[in-house]
Order: sequence, then C-alpha cells, then structure tokens
Amino acid sequence: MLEVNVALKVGSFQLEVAFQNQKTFTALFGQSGSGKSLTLNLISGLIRPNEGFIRLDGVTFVDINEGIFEPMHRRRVGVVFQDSNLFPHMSVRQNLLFGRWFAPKGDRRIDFDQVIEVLGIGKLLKRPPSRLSGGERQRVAIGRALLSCPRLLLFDEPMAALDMERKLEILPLIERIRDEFRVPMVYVSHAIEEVVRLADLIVVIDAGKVKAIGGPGEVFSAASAQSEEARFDRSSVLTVRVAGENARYGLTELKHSSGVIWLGGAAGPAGSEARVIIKATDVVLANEPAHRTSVRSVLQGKVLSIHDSGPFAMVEIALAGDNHLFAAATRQAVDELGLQKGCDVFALIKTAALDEAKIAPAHVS
Amino acid sequence: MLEVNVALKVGSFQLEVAFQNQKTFTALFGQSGSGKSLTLNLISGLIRPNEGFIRLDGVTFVDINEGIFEPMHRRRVGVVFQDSNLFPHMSVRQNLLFGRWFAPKGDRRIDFDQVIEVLGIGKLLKRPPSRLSGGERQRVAIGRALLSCPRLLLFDEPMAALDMERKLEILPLIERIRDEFRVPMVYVSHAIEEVVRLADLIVVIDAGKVKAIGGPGEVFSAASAQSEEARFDRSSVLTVRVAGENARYGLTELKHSSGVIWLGGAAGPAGSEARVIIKATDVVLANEPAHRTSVRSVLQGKVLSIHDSGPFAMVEIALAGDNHLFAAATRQAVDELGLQKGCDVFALIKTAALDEAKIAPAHVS
Amino acid sequence: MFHLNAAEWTAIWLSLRIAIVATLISLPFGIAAAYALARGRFPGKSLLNGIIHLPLVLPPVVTGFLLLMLLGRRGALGPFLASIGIVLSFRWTGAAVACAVMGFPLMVRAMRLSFEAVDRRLELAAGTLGASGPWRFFLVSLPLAFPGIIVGSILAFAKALGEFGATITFVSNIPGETQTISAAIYTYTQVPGGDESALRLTIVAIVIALAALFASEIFQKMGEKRIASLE
Amino acid sequence: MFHLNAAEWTAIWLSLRIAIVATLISLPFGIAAAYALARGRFPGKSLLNGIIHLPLVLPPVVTGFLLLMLLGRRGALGPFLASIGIVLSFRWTGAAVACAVMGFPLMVRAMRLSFEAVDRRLELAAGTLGASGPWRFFLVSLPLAFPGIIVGSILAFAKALGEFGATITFVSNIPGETQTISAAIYTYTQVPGGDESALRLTIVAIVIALAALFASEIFQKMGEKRIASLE
Amino acid sequence: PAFAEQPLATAPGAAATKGPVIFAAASMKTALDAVAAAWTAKTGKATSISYAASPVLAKQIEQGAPADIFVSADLQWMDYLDKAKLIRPGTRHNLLGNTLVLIEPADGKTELKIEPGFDLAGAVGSGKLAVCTITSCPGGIYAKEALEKLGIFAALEPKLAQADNIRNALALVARGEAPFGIVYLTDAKAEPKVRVVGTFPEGSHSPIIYPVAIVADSKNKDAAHFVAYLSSQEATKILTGQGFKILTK
Ligand SMILES: Nc1ncnc2c1ncn2[C@@H]1O[C@H](COP(=O)(O)OP(=O)(O)OP(=O)(O)O)[C@@H](O)[C@H]1O
Ligand SMILES: Nc1ncnc2c1ncn2[C@@H]1O[C@H](COP(=O)(O)OP(=O)(O)OP(=O)(O)O)[C@@H](O)[C@H]1O
Ligand SMILES: [Mg+2]
Ligand SMILES: [Mg+2]
Repeated sequence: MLEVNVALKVGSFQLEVAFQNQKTFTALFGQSGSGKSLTLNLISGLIRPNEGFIRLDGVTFVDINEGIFEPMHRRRVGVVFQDSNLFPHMSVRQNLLFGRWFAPKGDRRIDFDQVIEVLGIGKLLKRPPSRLSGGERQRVAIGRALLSCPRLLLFDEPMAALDMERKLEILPLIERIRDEFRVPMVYVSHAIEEVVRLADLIVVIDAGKVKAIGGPGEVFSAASAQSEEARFDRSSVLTVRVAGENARYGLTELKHSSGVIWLGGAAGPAGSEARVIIKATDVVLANEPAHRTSVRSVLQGKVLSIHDSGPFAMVEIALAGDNHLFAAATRQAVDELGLQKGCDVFALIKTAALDEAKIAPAHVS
Repeated sequence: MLEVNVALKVGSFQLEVAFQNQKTFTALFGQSGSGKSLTLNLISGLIRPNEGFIRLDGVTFVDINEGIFEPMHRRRVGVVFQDSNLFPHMSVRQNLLFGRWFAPKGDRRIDFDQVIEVLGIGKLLKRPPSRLSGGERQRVAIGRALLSCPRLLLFDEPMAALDMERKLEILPLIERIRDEFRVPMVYVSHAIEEVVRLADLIVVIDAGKVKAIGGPGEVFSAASAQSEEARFDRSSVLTVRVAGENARYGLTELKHSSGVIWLGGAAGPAGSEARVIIKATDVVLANEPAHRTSVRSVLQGKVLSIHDSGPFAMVEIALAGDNHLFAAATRQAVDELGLQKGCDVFALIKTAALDEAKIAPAHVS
Repeated sequence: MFHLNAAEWTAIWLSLRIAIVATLISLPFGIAAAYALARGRFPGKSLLNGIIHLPLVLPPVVTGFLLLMLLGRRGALGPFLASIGIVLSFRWTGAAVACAVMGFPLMVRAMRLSFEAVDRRLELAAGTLGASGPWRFFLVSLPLAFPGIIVGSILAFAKALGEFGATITFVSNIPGETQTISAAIYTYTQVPGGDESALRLTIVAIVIALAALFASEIFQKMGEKRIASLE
Repeated sequence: MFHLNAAEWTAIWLSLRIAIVATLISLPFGIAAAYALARGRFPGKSLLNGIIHLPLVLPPVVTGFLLLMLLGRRGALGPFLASIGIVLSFRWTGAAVACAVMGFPLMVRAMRLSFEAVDRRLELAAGTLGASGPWRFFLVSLPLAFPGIIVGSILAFAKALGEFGATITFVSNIPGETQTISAAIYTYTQVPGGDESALRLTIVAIVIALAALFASEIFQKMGEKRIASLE
Repeated sequence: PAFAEQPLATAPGAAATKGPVIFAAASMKTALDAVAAAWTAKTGKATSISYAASPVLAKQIEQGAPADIFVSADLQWMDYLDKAKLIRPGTRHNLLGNTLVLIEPADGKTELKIEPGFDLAGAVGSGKLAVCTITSCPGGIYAKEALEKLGIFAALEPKLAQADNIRNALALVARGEAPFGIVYLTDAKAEPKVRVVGTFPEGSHSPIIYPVAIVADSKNKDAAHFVAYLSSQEATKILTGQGFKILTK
C-alpha cells in the first residue's frame, strides 16, 4: 500500500497532496505546472516535504512528525524522469546496468535481454547517450529504471517523446512488470487515456491540490473532462464480463447488463471481468439498434442529462448496473432523434474504434 | 520556397533528404531515430552537410558545391528544440526577448503581449528557467523562437511535453503566424495528425531516407499507416467545398462530390475549399444511408481494396474526384455487409468525431 | 602588541593596489585566452597554451629576468612602451605587470575549465536566435562561465599577494613604490630576529586573502542563486 | 652545444620524481577537499578554504619556514613522523611535500570548479537507482569532473616543476637529494657567469612542462571524446 | 700550513666517497664549486654543496639540517648559530674577504672619485642606484654603511633600488635598468656588461667577511680536512682568481 500525505512550499507554489492506494498502479494527472513532478520528487526522496509522511507497504519513506527521512538510495524507488538524465560518461549498456548493480541479488527479477528487446535498444548498447535521438534516450531511461528492479516505479511523462508505435509496445511491458513482478507504480501523464486502463487509482492534481481522486470508473469521466471544450478527452469506463469468443473473426463478446460489446482480440478468460474505455466521440446514438451498418456493439440506456456546448451536446446515458456512458453528438442530431432526459436511447459502438490496448482485466480487490 | 537536398553521415548513420516546398508549411514525420532532428539541424545551420544545398526564397543557406555556408545567426531561422535549451542565467522575460533584440527593427512583427498571453506564461516572466515545470519550459522556448521573428521557424516536437489543452491553444497561434506573418515553417512531430491540417508538404523519413513525399492528400494516408497494426493512425484527407451554414445548430455543410459532411463550427466562406481529415476508425460502413441515428454525414463510394489484419479489415473506398477514404471495420462486419472490391458502399461519419481543429482552408496554389 | 609601522602600512596598501590592478589588467586577456583555448581551433593553440603556463613552470626569478629583458628600459619592448608613455621599471605598475604574468596561468586555467563546461547547445540556441559569435560570447558563454571568472580572478589576486620572486627581480624592492607585503615579509625573514615582524605581516596577508576569498565566495553564490535549481 | 652535465641530469630526474610524487600524493587529498568544498555543507568550510589557499598568498619562503617548523627534524610534528619512519627534512620526500603543499590550492580550485559543474540531477538519478553517497561520488561525480581532475593535476605538476622558494627553504638545495631543476636554475642565477647554464636548464624545464601539458590535453580529449556530443 | 696537520679520515681512493655536506651562501657557488672539484680530484671524495641564502641555511642548521660545514656570506648569521651553540667550538674562522665597488653599465664613462660627500646622487640623477636589500642582504648592509660614512646616504635613500641579492642588483645595472649599482668586486669582475667606477675605501664599511665553521652536529670525519683545504695554496689560488681576498693564511 502506498500512502502519501504531504505538504510542500517552493517559491510561491504550495503543494498539498494526499492519497493512498491499496493496489499497485496510481495515475497522476494534471495540467502543466500543477505539481505532478514535485509530487514524484517527494516520493523518490529527491526533495523533503515540509509536512506529512509517505509510506510504502509499511516502510516509512519520510515522516516529518517522527523525524524520519529515508535517503533516496535506500528507498529503492526507480524513476523515469521527464528529462532522461542518462549518465553521459557511460555507454547505454552501462547506463542500463547501473541500478541493477545496486539491487540485492535476490531482487534482480527483471530480465536484461527482455527489456532491451522490448524497448528496441539492442543496437544502441555501445553508444554514448549523446549520440542518441530524443526518443532513444527516453527508452534507455525507461530501461535503466526497470532494470534497477525497484520496489516502486515512478514515471514522469516518460513517453512524451515516443512515437505511437513505441508507446503501444512499451505499455504492455509496463503492465507486465506491474502484474508479473508486482512492482507498484505511480505514473504521471498528460495523455489521460494513456494509462488509465492500467490504473487502480487516479489522482487529479490542479494547482497543487488534489481535485479529484478515486478509481477509474468514478474519476475518469470527470478527470477526462477537464475542459468543457475538449469533447475528445471525455471518455467513459464500463465494467463488463467476458462472455465468449468468435474464433472465426477473432472477436470477443463482452457482456454488459445493458447490451453487448464486441472487441477485436482477447480480453481474458470467459467469465472474467474487464474494463473498457469508450470515447464519447466514438458513440453513435440511435432510436433503434442499427441495421445494415458495420456497427455490431449496441448498448441500451436512458438519457440522464444533456449538456450543450456550441454545435455539440454531451449526452450522459445511464446504463444498467450504475455505469454511465458519455456520447458526443451534434445538437441537431439530439433534436432530430428527439432525445430528452429520461428517453430510451441506443448507443452504437464501432468495434474498430475500440482500442483493445485500453481494455484491461479488472483487478480483484 | 524552401529547397533542401542534403546528405550527411554521422557515425554509422547515413542521412539523405531532399524536398522542396513552394508553400509555407512542411511537416516532417518519422519514427524515433529516423533523422528528423538531424535534418532540422542542417537547416538551422547547427551542422554542416557533407553534400548538397539548402535554400530559402532564393537565399542560399548552404551549398557545398559552391562552398557557401551561411552561419546560423545570419540565417534567421528560429528553432524550438526538443530540449527547451533555455538560458539558465536569464529570467523567462530575458529569454523571450533575447532573439527579438537581434531581429532587425522592421521585422519585429510579432507582438510580445500576444505571445505571452496565448502561451499562458504571463505569470512566469520573472522566474529563472530552473523553476519551471517541463511544460512551462517548453512553452517559453516556443515563445522565444516566435519572438525572434524569424524567416523560417523550425519545430522539433515542441509539444510533446504539453497537455492537450495547451496544444489546442498553441496550434492556432502557429497557424496564425504562418498566415498573418507568412513565416514558413518546418515541423517535426510523432503525432501525425497534430499538424497535418496545417501542412502543405509532408515528408516522411525512414532510417535517414525520404520514404514518401507530397501533399497531405497524397501522402498522409500512406504516412499515417506506417505500421499495419496501427489502424488508429490511418486517416484520410478529403478536399471539400464549403456549401453553407446551419446557423441554428452552428454546423457547416461541406460538399464533396460523393456526398455531404457536416462540421461543427465554421470552415471558411461559402464556396471556398477546405481539407478534412477523417480517421479510419471514425468511419462507419453501411449498405444504405443511415436512419434514425445521430450520424448526419454520408459519403458514397466504391470499395477499392480490403486489407485484413487480425480481427480487423482496412477498407479503401474510392470517392468521386479521385479522393480515397479509409475505413476500419471488423472482418465480421465486412462479411455481413457483403463488401467486396467494386461494391457500392456508404460511409457514415459522425460530426462529433470530426475534429474541427483539423479542418483547414486549402491553400490557393 | 599588534602594531604596524608606517612603512608596513604602505606595503599593505601597495600590495592591495598592485594585486587589484594586476587582476584587472589580466582579466580581459585571461578571458580571451581561456575562451580561445576552450572553444577555438587555430594553429599554434598548443603553443599558446604552453606559453601561458611558463610562469608557473619556471622559477619566478627566471620570469623576472625575462620580464626585465623584454620590458626593461633597454629591453626588447621597453623603449617602445616608453615612447607611448608606459614606464614599468622600478614602478608599481611594473610590479603589477609581474604579478599579472605570474597569476596568468592560474587565471586562464580556471576560466578555461568553466568555458568548457558551458553547454554548447545554449550557445547554438543563441546562434539560431540571431546572436553572432561575439554576442553569443557576451550574452551566453561569459555569464555562464561566471564561476570560473571569479575563481580565476581570486587565484590571480591571491597569487599577486604572495608573489615576490619575479617582482623583486623585475622592479626590485623600493619602499613605497614596489615593496609589497610579500617582499617585506621576505626581507624580515632574512634578518636575524626579524621573525616576529615577518609573522605580523604574514597574519595581515592571511587576513587580506581570507577577506578576498570570502568576498569571492559570496559573489559566486549570488551568481549561482540566479541559476539555482530545485533539484 | 647543448650538453647537460651529470649534476644537471640528476636535478632533472629528481625534479620529475618530485613533481610526479607531489602530484600523486596530493591527488586524493585534493579531490577530497575539492568535493567537500563544492558539495559539502559543514562548519569551518570557509576556514578550510582559507587554509588551502594560504600557500598561494604567502611568500614561498614563509611557507617553507612554516613547513620547516612543523615537519622539520626539530619541528612540531617532525619527531612524531620520524617515529613512524617518515623523515622529510632535507630529503627528496620533503621536497615533494613542499611542492605538494604549494600546488595544492591550484589543484583544489580546478577540481572544485569541475565538481561544481557536474549536473546535480545526474547524481540524484544515481541515488534513485540505489547508489549511496560514496558510490554516487565514484561512479558519477568523479568521472564527470575528470577534466578538472586532469587540469588540477597538471597545474600541481607544473607548479612542482617551478617551485623552489618553499622547497629550498624547507629541504635546502642538496645536489642529488633536494636540488631540483628550479633550485639549480636559481643557484646559477646567483653567480657570475651562470646565466648560460641557467638558460639551458630553463629550456629543459620548458620542454618538460610542454610535454606534460600536451599529455594532459590528449588525456582530457580522450575523456571528452567519450562524452562528445554532435551538437 | 694548517692543512697539512689535518689527516684525512680515510685514505684517498677508499670506497667511502660520501664526503662532507657544505651549506654555503649562494654567491660562493662558482668559487666553491671549483675548490670542491679540486679537493675531490685530490682526495677521491665527493662533496655535496647546498647553495642558498645565508639566513635560510642558518635556520635550516638550527632545525637540524645534515650539514657539516657552513660558509656564510656575512658575520651575523654565523654569530646567530654561534650564539645558539650550533657550531663546533674552535672551528670558526674568517675565510675570505671581498671589496665593495661602484659600477655602471659597460658603455658608461663616468669619472667619480669615491670620497666623503661625493656627488653620487647627482650622477644617479632621476635613475636608481641598484643595491641589494639594505636591511637584510649583506652587500646591501655594507653599501648602506659606506654611504652613511661618506655622508651621502640621505640623498641617495629615495633613489635606492633594492634587489633581493647582489646578482640581481648587478643584473639591473648590466641591463641598463639602473645607471649605477654597488656590488662586490667578485661579481663586477664576472660581468662583462658592467664597469667598475670606483672602489669604496676599506674604512668606509665594516670588513666584508665570509666566515666558515664546522657544524656542531657534524659527524663527517672529512669536514675538518675540507675546511683546512679551503686555506691551502691550491684553494687560495682559485679563490683569489675570483676576486676574493684571503683572510686566513
Ligand atoms: N524551484 C522552484 N521554485 C519555485 N517554483 C517551482 C520550483 N520548481 C517548480 N516550481 C513550480 O511548481 C509548480 C509545479 O511544478 P511541477 O514541476 O511539479 O509541474 P508539473 O505538474 O510536473 O508540470 P509539467 O507537466 O509541465 O511537467 C510549477 O508551477 C512550477 O513553476
Ligand atoms: N553524433 C551522432 N553520432 C552518431 N549517430 C548519431 C549522432 N547523432 C544522432 N545519431 C543517430 O542518428 C539517427 C537520427 O537521429 P535524430 O536525432 O535525427 O533522430 P530523430 O528522428 O530526431 O528521433 P527522435 O524522434 O527520437 O528525436 C539516430 O539513429 C541517432 O542514433
Ligand atoms: Mg513535470
Ligand atoms: Mg529528434
């Protein structure tokens, strides 16, 4: 369990962050300058809070009241920094092996070859960091932190400089480390959907204060809608059950009490729970299930609220099982479909628009 | 006109890039390590090519054959670096005004107050760069380059560290600079749709070589599909004509010879041309125009090809007027709709899924 | 108990003046040489480097003789200097020149180290913003090398306080004109029973040096504070 | 024409040995002091800084006398050192100690400058990877301060070659034991007709110093090459 | 002569060649090196001579330096050691004498007779009179005495350029830096770029004496032999050739 409850003042900036996470993956969101990096620095021990405490699985990292301050090298907290901070006098290989050397032998659980393969840095091992491109540097930095086999891994927007392809490759690695080696993680990102599927707890920070906190289901929609404008950032999280497979077409049927969602690829064993993230702009509204289109996934619900914003409206739909689904549509469409609070409505979801990388097995609490 | 035709060898990496752009905005795409930053460094004069030349509007920056090498400070090429490279000994204000000081008086066209307002850095002016968060640093770096009022602006993934909200604010500023002040730009990014709407020319670099080159219409779909897997990165560009407005609902009707697309917000005066980017995953396929759904935009075309990939298929549709549209669907849907090469098909596009920020007036050639 | 006579006060003031002037006159040359060695690529760079180090390697007496042969009244450059009104021999100005020469290698080395540590990308960034070489130097490299400039200056200043071998050889030991604290201390050590006076002046020299050091540290910290980083 | 007699060869070898040993023995102390001054926060830091600078500020003769009174056979620490088998007075080892002391401020200043220029974030990154203070020092700070270590060493070495004031005062000028090139040059300048011999030895000193400088530059470049950046 | 009465500790050519360690004033180098070479040729024994300023050497002997013989450039530092009982009783004697002269650059033609009240200040004019330090350096102390005796010190004091040793004062004149200087005859003779204007009368200053003595702690058996040799005929010939006066016969 990670417990953070700290206050810090730097210059005129006041940070007050408190959260605790029983499970392993905490996501930290917030605008530029909101205090995310400062929070990570407090956890890793780079800076000392003015007040409060930080604990991980019963180990106290810092507790101002009790006068405890564990120095960073004894915390065994791996950090992937916003700037890669590679050692310029060492080759990529030496950089990667640096932390490993300090890890107790029994803890060297993460395999060197596997990491360099997944990160695609096998060809760079002999280079000095100065001869790497921006993205290459960041990949090496991720590898270095992973290979130190830490008790807790902190990521400070590690993928900002990576292309989509690399991101899609690295995310599963991060997930695997979390699951196979049970390394707890705190992950800072701007791109809210980047890791929300992995997160057990989402902490939204705004101007140094916690603005929202909770599981993805509770917080994500709110967190994703930081700006009224950004209908593209508004998403919903649905908890579903894996019902079966269509082996011929490689599809998985996900059952929700309000309907069915078809997913490309596998999502876990039949009967298991999973979590699906659906962007509001990917939902098509209709008065009846679709005919003769490529859309296969249909959920039925009741309109809970409609918020207009310029030419668009954000329609909140109550599904069975206390799940909410957001759908973005033009005001015109809302009018033509005659949608009003309380109306029945069908939500059509394109399977191809569902990112299977954003479907995660829900954790057993 | 920007003309680039250079070769460079660093270490074991061989770069050969040639393109020329009559218009003002060149976008450079490619994977991490493909040579994008090196290309920018050649243009800005930070490094010297082994062979070739670079010219801007008749001014030769470098020409190895003729022995010309204009030093960087005389090129007046502003650069926003991947690392912000702010001057640590100067305040944010001093950093911002640095380049301005060197610009000839008559060229100081870009307004200081406007830039700091748009970049949201008014409160930071007195700080040293070391007290800025990662995103704040990058915003200041953008401001610094803009305010030097350059003849050519180079961006090396300047927005990787910015949150979506800031990006959405900054893109229009970049567009305005391009249009109002007619500053030509070369923009490097991983996020291919980030600036494609602004681009006149797209150059796709792969392992140091130009892999594709051309206008957004020709190149973008190819460029966007660098990876077979990444159906999310596949988009199409359609050239449309602004037909009229629906003032009541704030929508604009865009006419394409194959149908109609409704857009939220304005896209230019009636009769003008515009460019729309449509993600393959946002297209719903149907055998007939949709009924009773929220989808209002329908294009009719003929299936040109179908490429299977796992559970999904990428359907390429020939529209009237030589435009191609890509649609991602499950193989199951393709089968159920009975799609085959040559079939007639309807493409339904959700207006709410169309990013109005990605619609650009097409340039008059 | 701790009484300094008038001659000693004179020597102290003279020392201060000579050390300050020596530091100031060598400053521009030191900065230029350090920057050239740190960033420049030119033929004869190694030679320049070697020449700058000579006063460090040679016994001060030799340096003094060389100065005499170069800048003395009948030296190679002396008559020319005299014709433009610069007379160094037997003047405190000559002492300042001798101290400057002796401190020069120390000054240049420290400054060069700082110039080499300046992130070249910042200079390049300044270049893309339109700053030509000299502007880049004055607006970026020089301020960023500030710690080295301070350290180089303090080393030169301290050396000037302690120097007497080259000075006494070049301009001899004229009370009130060229007799510095160091020369006075030296003289006391050469007289039986002079130890106490030597010790007294030694303490004065130490106090001056400590004050200068302290000032330089404060100066440097002020500079650093501006560049201070939280991390 | 350019013939060196046996005594002169002896002085040359002795100088080299003394300069090398002086540099090597002061190296660990110099590094420790430089790092402590660059990064440490402890009471008495200013005092330490001041003491280290003293040999620069004081006339070498004074430093030599202080060494004599401290480490000489009848000095404060001399008998103790003798009891553990270390005899410095009037031995070449004493000359090495004198040279080490005289070069120490130069060495420490250069190294300190380099330690201060090490990006603290890299040390912190090493800390998060599990490296404790000493490991961070040896694996990160020290290698990154390499240019300063080299520069500090070369300054100390050059100073040791040129030093004679403190040396001759502390361990006298005994041929074959404590007479270095510098002392020999000095002696030649003290007698009529010695100028030619002095000049010859001066040239030798210059050659040695240039060779050392050259070696250090190459050494430093090798280090830099590893860290070379395209930009 | 005394030399004959001093037996050598070991026979000439014997294996033990570690001869006496001599601490001598730096200005003696040329002369003493020649004498030592002659002694070595004769006895087969090497000497080791450390040349430095007399005060430095005296203080080193005080601190237990391994010196056997001390040759001082003046009496005061020998007295200093004598008082501290650091020299072997009975071994001290005045070895050499020297003469004080007024010099000018070799191309000068000044005619000046050195007598009480002579117008040296006028001759020096706006230039400087090079001497060595008048408070500490023996040559300087003698020069001051002489100038005082001749009654012209007050006029010359502001015109003194004090070098830290005689050689340096000589160099200032030789380089034309100073129009006049006061140095020892031995130095003036060895420097072709200066010419002697005149010699200071013997009575104008206390006698210039280089005393020699064996150090109290000396265990070297040959020290006495070497000291005696300094007064031998061979040595005398060498020393007078350098311009020294021999004080002990
Ligand atoms: N040393 C400092 N002194 C004063 N203010 C500081 C200092 N370091 C950071 N800040 C301020 O604290 C706030 C939080 O900084 P932090 O680096 O945690 O932001 P962030 O959330 O990581 O932003 P980004 O996403 O842009 O990296 C910012 O407003 C920043 O300006
Ligand atoms: N100094 C150098 N020596 C050798 N190889 C280099 C050097 N600098 C860059 N490279 C290599 O050149 C290639 C192109 O580098 P560049 O920085 O242009 O990549 P990029 O396209 O900007 O990538 P990214 O998106 O990750 O920043 C990379 O493979 C890099 O490793
Ligand atoms: Mg941050
Ligand atoms: Mg790059």
